[in-house]
Amino acid sequence: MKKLYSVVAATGLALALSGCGSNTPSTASMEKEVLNEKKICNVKANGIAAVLAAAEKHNVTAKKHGVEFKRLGMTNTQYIAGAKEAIKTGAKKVVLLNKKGKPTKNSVTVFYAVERACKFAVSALTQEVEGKNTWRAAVPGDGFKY
Amino acid sequence: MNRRKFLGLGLGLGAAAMMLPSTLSAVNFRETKTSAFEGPKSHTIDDAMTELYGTSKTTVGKVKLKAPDIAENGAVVPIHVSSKLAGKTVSVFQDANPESLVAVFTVPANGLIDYKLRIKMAKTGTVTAVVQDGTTLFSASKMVKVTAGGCGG
Amino acid sequence: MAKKTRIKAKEKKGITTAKVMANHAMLSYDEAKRKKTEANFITSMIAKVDEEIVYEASTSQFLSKNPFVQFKFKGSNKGKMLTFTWVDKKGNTKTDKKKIK
Amino acid sequence: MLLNIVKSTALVALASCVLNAGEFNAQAEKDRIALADYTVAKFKDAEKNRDRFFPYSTDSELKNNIKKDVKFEELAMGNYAFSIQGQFSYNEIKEMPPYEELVEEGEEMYNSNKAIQACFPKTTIAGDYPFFDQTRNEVVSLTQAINECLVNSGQKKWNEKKGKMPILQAYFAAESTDAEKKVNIQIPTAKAAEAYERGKEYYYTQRGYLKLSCATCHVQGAGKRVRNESLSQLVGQTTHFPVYRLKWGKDKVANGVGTLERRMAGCIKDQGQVPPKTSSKEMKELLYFMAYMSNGMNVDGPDVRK
Repeated sequence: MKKLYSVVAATGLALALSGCGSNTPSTASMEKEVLNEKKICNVKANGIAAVLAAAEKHNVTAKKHGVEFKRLGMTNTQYIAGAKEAIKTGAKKVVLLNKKGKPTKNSVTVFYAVERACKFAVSALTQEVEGKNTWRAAVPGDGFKY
Repeated sequence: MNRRKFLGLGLGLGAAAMMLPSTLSAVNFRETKTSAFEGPKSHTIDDAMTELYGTSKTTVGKVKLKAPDIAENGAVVPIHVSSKLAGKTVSVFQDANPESLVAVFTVPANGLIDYKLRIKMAKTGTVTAVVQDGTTLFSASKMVKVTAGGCGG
Repeated sequence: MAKKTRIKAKEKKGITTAKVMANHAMLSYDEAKRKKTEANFITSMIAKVDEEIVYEASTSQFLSKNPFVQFKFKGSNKGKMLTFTWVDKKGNTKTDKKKIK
Repeated sequence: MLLNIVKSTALVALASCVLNAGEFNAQAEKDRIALADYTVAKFKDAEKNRDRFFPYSTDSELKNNIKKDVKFEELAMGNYAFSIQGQFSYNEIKEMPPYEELVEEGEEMYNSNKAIQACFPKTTIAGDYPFFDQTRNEVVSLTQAINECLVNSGQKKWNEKKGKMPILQAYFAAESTDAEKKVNIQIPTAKAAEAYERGKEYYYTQRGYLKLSCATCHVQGAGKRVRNESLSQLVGQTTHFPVYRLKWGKDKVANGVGTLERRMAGCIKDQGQVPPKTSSKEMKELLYFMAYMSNGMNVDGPDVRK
């Protein structure tokens, strides 16, 4: 694995050096801020309101970048909206929706929904950054060896 | 086997035999053997077979049944029954649906026992094909696995 | 109005192979209940060449939607007309023809 | 060691850079060949090469369900190329495929729509899309082209995933298949090569809460199983669209056929991400990359899948 990374790094470096712009992973756009999912999304430490706010903030970015998460037909936006609604009405549970946006029989606790929405939003972004460095490792004829 | 059923079988056979030369009218098993298709004794292969033929005793062999091990889709399971027997009727059963009889073919004078059809199976089950040759029933069975099919949207 | 039945019939070395796909929803009792309509499915299929029956089947609700069947028979040749008729539970019937190739 | 790697990759990079100047598809062609080689090697003999390619598959699976010596041309059949089980059902269904009447419907649609005829005088165009429009400097998909044509002639847009859109495309595909057309994707400019690269990155980047990339399943994972599904390979994945899926057509035959975009959206959803919009840049460039990977293969749409 280490070797793989060095190959990737070397390729990136080589391409950067060679000035062959078209297929260089743009190092400049690589994320500045490092998000820590465990810290940001810790509901016990930060409280529901703060975590929900973080979820919303990061999910907006994720949406803008086209990497918003979706699970079983329910987008993270819907998750956040559901959690907000539950907090407003004082409900203990967030009802899960199906792919048509209709409520299903399943529900999760508000605590869980908020934490998940936050984790989804944050890891969508961290994964995006990580992916920029690792994707070439899966390309046959490039980083992928078999 | 009780006497009434035995008579019923005799009648059914007689009727089929009589119908064959006359090519104008057909044997409708749904009318003559409604109970084998629907009704209290149509749920298991054995029961339905007994309703249809009077017995569920079959000799395994001489019948070729082709069906997938794993169905691509439970709504479309291709079945192929063939046999070199000079049988008069061919029937197809399965035990994955509420009732078990799928179809009964009457083999016409010039017909060959080489039938393909596509059936629905609600779950994993066994498909059985029976060829009636004289008073003997020959059969073949095959298990078909049905799973919810296909990834993605 | 039921749509046309698709028929392909080919003769080779004295044996005619016919492939037929009828256009029918084949609603079983369970499916009908779910859709809140009445069950209806083809109960009988007959194919003839020159008034001679070459295929005959009594069928149930468990044939696939738009059921496909294939059968083989002897004693026909190219150019003859294959007629295929189905009847469903409600008594609707549909007959279509195709020349044997 | 590291120095060696840097040196050699620098050389390769320089070489490909030089090529890039003249032939904009050089990198893509290199990728395509490497992918084809990989896929063919994988399905050469699954049982023998299990350590290399199928470490998690069971004995019986490798022995009874994965064909040996799958040819390159066969790869267009998707998972039916190697799955013995799947191939059986597939061949049966192909005897009277459910999409035939839809192709006829598509033909009528074409013949009765003057605007569409004017925009697409040639019907054998399935392998040429998506193409890179040099004046607009963007990838144009067939779906997009049809809808633009409709809008320009004052008609209403069609649904991009199902209904009329794939039915008309099915007619184009059938005509192309009959004419034995091959997939023919061009990369004419540097901008086109960039679009291709972006599509490639999208395909190979992990996404969604499952942290899967398209490649996890369809390059490295091709031939393996997810639950009961045999995963298809990237090579040949776009040749048979629009596709009739048994799953889609369960309730209504006309719903059974869908565009490539419809399929892709479903696939990205399965990765656990909100899929990009049907005619978005991301989607079109992704398709552009995928179609290029099938370059030179026969167009064989419409086809039937699970």
